[in-house]
Amino acid sequence: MGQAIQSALNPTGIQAARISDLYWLMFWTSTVVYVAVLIALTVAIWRGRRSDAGEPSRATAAKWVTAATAISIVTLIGLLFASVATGRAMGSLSTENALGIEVVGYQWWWSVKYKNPTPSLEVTTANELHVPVGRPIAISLKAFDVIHSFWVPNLHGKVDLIPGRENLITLQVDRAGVYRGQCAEYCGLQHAHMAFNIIAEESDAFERWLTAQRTPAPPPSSPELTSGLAVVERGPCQMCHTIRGTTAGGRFGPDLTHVATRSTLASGTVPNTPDALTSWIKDPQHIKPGTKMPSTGLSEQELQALVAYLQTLK
Amino acid sequence: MHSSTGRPVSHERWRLAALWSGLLAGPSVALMLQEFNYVMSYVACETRQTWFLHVATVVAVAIVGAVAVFAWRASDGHPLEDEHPTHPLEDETRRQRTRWMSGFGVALSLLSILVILSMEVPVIVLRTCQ
Amino acid sequence: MSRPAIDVSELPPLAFGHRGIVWWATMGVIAIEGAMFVLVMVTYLYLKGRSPHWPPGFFPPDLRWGTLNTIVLLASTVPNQFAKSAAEKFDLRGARFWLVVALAFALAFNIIRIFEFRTLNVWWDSNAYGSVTWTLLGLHTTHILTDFIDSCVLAGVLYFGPVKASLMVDLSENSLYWYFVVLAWLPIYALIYWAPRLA
Amino acid sequence: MSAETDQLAATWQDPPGLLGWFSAVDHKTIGIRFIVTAFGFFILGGLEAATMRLQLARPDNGLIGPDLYNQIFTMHGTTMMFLFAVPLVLAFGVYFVPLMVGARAMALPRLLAFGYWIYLFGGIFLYVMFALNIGPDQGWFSYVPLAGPEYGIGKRADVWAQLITFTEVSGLIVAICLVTTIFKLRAPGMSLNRIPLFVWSELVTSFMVIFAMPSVMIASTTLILDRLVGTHFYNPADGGDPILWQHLFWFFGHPEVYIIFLPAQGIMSMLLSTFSHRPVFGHQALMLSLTATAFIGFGVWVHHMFATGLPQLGISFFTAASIMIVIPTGVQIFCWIATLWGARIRYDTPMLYALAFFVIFIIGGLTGVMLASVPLDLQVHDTFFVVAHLHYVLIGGSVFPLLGGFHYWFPKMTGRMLSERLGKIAFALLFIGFNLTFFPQHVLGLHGMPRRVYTYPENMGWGTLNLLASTGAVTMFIALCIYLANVIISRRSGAIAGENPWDAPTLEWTTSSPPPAYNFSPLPTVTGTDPVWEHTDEVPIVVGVASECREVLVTHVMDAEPDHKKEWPEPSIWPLWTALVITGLFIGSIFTPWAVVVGAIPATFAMVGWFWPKRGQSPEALIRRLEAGDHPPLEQVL
Repeated sequence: MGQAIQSALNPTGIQAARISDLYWLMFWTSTVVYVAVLIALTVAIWRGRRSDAGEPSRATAAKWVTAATAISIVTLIGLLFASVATGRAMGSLSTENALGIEVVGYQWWWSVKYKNPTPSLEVTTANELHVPVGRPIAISLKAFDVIHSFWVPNLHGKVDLIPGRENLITLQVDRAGVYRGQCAEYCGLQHAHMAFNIIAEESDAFERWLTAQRTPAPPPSSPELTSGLAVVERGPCQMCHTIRGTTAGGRFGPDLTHVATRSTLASGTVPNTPDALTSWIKDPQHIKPGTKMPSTGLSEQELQALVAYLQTLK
Repeated sequence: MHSSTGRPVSHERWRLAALWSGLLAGPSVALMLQEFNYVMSYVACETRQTWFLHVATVVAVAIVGAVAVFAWRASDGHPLEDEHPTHPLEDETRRQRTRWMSGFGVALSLLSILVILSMEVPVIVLRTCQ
Repeated sequence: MSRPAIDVSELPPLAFGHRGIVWWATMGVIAIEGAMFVLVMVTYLYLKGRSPHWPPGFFPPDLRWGTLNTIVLLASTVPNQFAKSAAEKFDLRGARFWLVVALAFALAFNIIRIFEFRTLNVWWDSNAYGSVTWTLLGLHTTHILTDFIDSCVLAGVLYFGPVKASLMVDLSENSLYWYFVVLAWLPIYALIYWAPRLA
Repeated sequence: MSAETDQLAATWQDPPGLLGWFSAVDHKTIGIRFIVTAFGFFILGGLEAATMRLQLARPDNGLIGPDLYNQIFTMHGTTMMFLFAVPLVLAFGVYFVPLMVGARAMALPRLLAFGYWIYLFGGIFLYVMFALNIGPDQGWFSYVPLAGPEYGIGKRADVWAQLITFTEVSGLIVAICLVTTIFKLRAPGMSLNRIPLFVWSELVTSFMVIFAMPSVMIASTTLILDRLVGTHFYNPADGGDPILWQHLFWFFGHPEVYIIFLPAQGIMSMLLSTFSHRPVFGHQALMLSLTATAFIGFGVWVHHMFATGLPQLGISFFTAASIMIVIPTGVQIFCWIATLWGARIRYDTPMLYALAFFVIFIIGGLTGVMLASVPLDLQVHDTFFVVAHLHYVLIGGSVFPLLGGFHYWFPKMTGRMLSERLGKIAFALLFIGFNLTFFPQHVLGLHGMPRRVYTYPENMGWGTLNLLASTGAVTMFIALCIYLANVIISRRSGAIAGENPWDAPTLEWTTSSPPPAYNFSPLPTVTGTDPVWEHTDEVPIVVGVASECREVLVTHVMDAEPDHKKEWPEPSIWPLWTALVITGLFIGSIFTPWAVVVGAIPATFAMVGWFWPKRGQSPEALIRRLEAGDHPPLEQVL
């Protein structure tokens, strides 16, 4: 299964590890039960081929059925205990000193905000979460439009984002790396293309990243870049997108202040390369049919300037 | 309406009630307890207490246990003689059916008690607000 | 023909209550409709539980018409009971007389219902409280109207024919259904009119 | 005897001609129509599944776009649940319950006919809308707000909501007919404990229908109100709540699974008993299991909502119930194995389907335990693991026994045997294809593939297993084509079946194949659970039921003692008219709420036409007769 960056069977966080342990317990129990029942069935059928095998007496049969039922009851109650105990353990992850993130689901992308008591230190990005390794993370989940579900199988199970409610998921990454998550609740046309990455790094690398994200977009340093910014500010982009440090302050699309640092476009649909960016801006409906991003009808020149400018948003 | 055996009809009514409640009461109580627990889990979180959930379990087990006993005891005794005797085999049919309903009620009640007790597991293991 | 036989030629052609087919059909409908009433009532309580104020931003419904209608509905059980027992005694004259009286009650109820809707003090599209209140009252009204029309048809048959003795069973079970509609109203009344006051 | 059966046939036959065809009320006629229609929708739903599998066969596939894919998976789920599975399990009941309880007819026959027409029209309506590109696209579960007024564009969600109304009305009607038949029309001697297991399963299923389906009726009605007249049930901005929808939907939705599953368990018992030629072991335990499952089935619905963030203590009560519901199913399986223990089994095709049940369904049951666990469910919920689980349960637990049951009862319905050769080929291919399709999906889900995605990127590494699954789907498709061909060929030229080709124990096998319009003559009585195997000659028959008019023997609920003889309704065209009018009302209401008001007028007329007696005497004449004491003695009637 590839590099298993989106797999419940490759846990890299304590929560997913606990679930994975429970899974293997249930898997092996189930396997034993399955094999035992099929063996019993086979023996039952096999005995019929022997001419001397008669019907077992009702009493004998009743004894066996009762025994099998009793074993089932004990096994099931054991599994119930295991399940609830796992739930209790997962709830014990301390949220003190946790990193607070707010994720809002939109059709079909993720807005990510790093909370801070000082509003000016808050950071908004999209479709990509950077998190420190070994520190609990408390993510509050909200939905802008319809129900979505936040799911990074390597780290935890899924929790829904529901309009009018706020949910919480607490997790912790124990191994640095890039993990992939995906919306798990059907949310309309492009439910298939609503992925995101979680980049788990050591805490100093994470702090560096966070500090960098807090800075506004750098001013354009060449005439081409200036005209690129002009396309943003005067064209249709600013109606939906925000680029801090410019006049673009739209709220319906991803924050683009540091878009060039991100690895994918359109919520994990295509890799973030200049070519992909160009064709995405040119005809988003071709790459992600139904996306709320309209075709903008920019001229070839404007498009080039715009892409060049966006490339500088590091 | 009196039966020809002289057994009062009210006794027969009780027996019927016992048999039918055996068929219906156990699982119904289990389901009601579940809804009660579900609603009260919010209260449990607010007040950080779970004693009422335990009490509900005990009450539910007591009710279903009583029903089981009730159904069990309804199996003995002889059925009424038929008011419109048309079928030669009816007496035996009734006796078998009464025993069957009684056994059915007892078994279903026991299973219901198991379900009720299983719902106690989360109350014991989990903390009130998770 | 040496096999033993059970001779059923002397059995009657109809039976009232749980011995009859119509009773079971009626009970089936009652179970379904009862489940629906319960579910809408649960929906009401659910939405109430999620709202910090109840009713949220509106005056509770006026008590006057709703309470009057409750009395009318309870009183209507009397002619229905007379109609039912007349039917079960094969007293066709009495049955149709009492059915018409019961119809008069139902008609009065439906007219008062219009005033009830007008004094709910909320519209269905105002908020979720309004939606569920209207739905609850609307669902009950649908049942009252349906049974009203049903009883009208029955009365029509009783007066103009053709009729059969088995019609008496239908008449008897029609009253049963009416009792259900009356009984169902009581918790609905409590919810619509008193839940907003006690909250 | 012959004169009497001629007379009976004349009395009970559906009327001839086209009008007669539309007026039919014979439960066997209606049952066949239900079965054929349901299999028709099964083919459509299967084609939709095949299309999805083709799209998913390789990553980044462009065969069909997201809009069509979303419509197709919604249509697939909706069709299989509402137009195939539930109607089919009830349809077997419609055809066989009256025969298995030894009744002359089904209770409330006109209502039954109406139920069929409403079902047919609802299904046609859905597919016409789909053809017009207004097919629902919000999933068979129709979560709000995606299906709500703001995000569910056009009429698509309304089409879904109204289809629900159609099918629920139909399902509820059939349930009432079945309950009444089972309680009141059993042959003398068939006390509750002697009810055949299939009949018992239909009884508890009907009760589940009666208490579960109102929930989805309320849900779909409030959804349509939100969309059409601006109510706010599901709008969080005005006091509504999207979770309310999920509660209402799943309070129906999970019992629905058992509605589909339980009758198949009834069929399993029949098949295992017949082909091992033994009374099933633990008749009472099996009845108990069916009943317990039906009850506990109402206490598990929240396990579809574990990921919604509800408090863990509250949802864990549903974990407990979802795990405990395994016990009765386990008891069933143990009893069946005890039935087979050392028996001389005949491996005819129906029995192969029954044996396949064990191999497939138990996997689904065990993954069901995993899904009942809150933490584990958070991982696998809404992934292909669940897709695999539910197909193992529904196809293994229900479709296999149903296909086996169809094989088993085909001779009874048509008088001809299905070909064993074709039957076994179809079975083998279906068994292989099924496992090939769905087993890999467990792995896909665990490796992160969510459900309801129209495509997936290549670098996820899901391609191989998806291709395998798609290959399996093609195999299943071929298998079902062979099955269908077998039905078509054998219908014309299969071997003549005779009354009881399998030497089966229950009453439906004591009458001719296909059964006459009047089902039995003479009417039977029973003394045990397996009447055919229990010295039939000494068991009495029933005499004294009229043959010149539609007279049916009504018996008591518990012990089935004869109680009275009721005159049965004649065939009538009015159910059809009423269904047409109601169909107009339902469809119109998608476009304007006034359709309900306007439609109510012809609907009233149609129902008056239906219920107004066609024969009888003038009221005055009857009063004179009654006053003269010409009615049954009161003590007999009351």
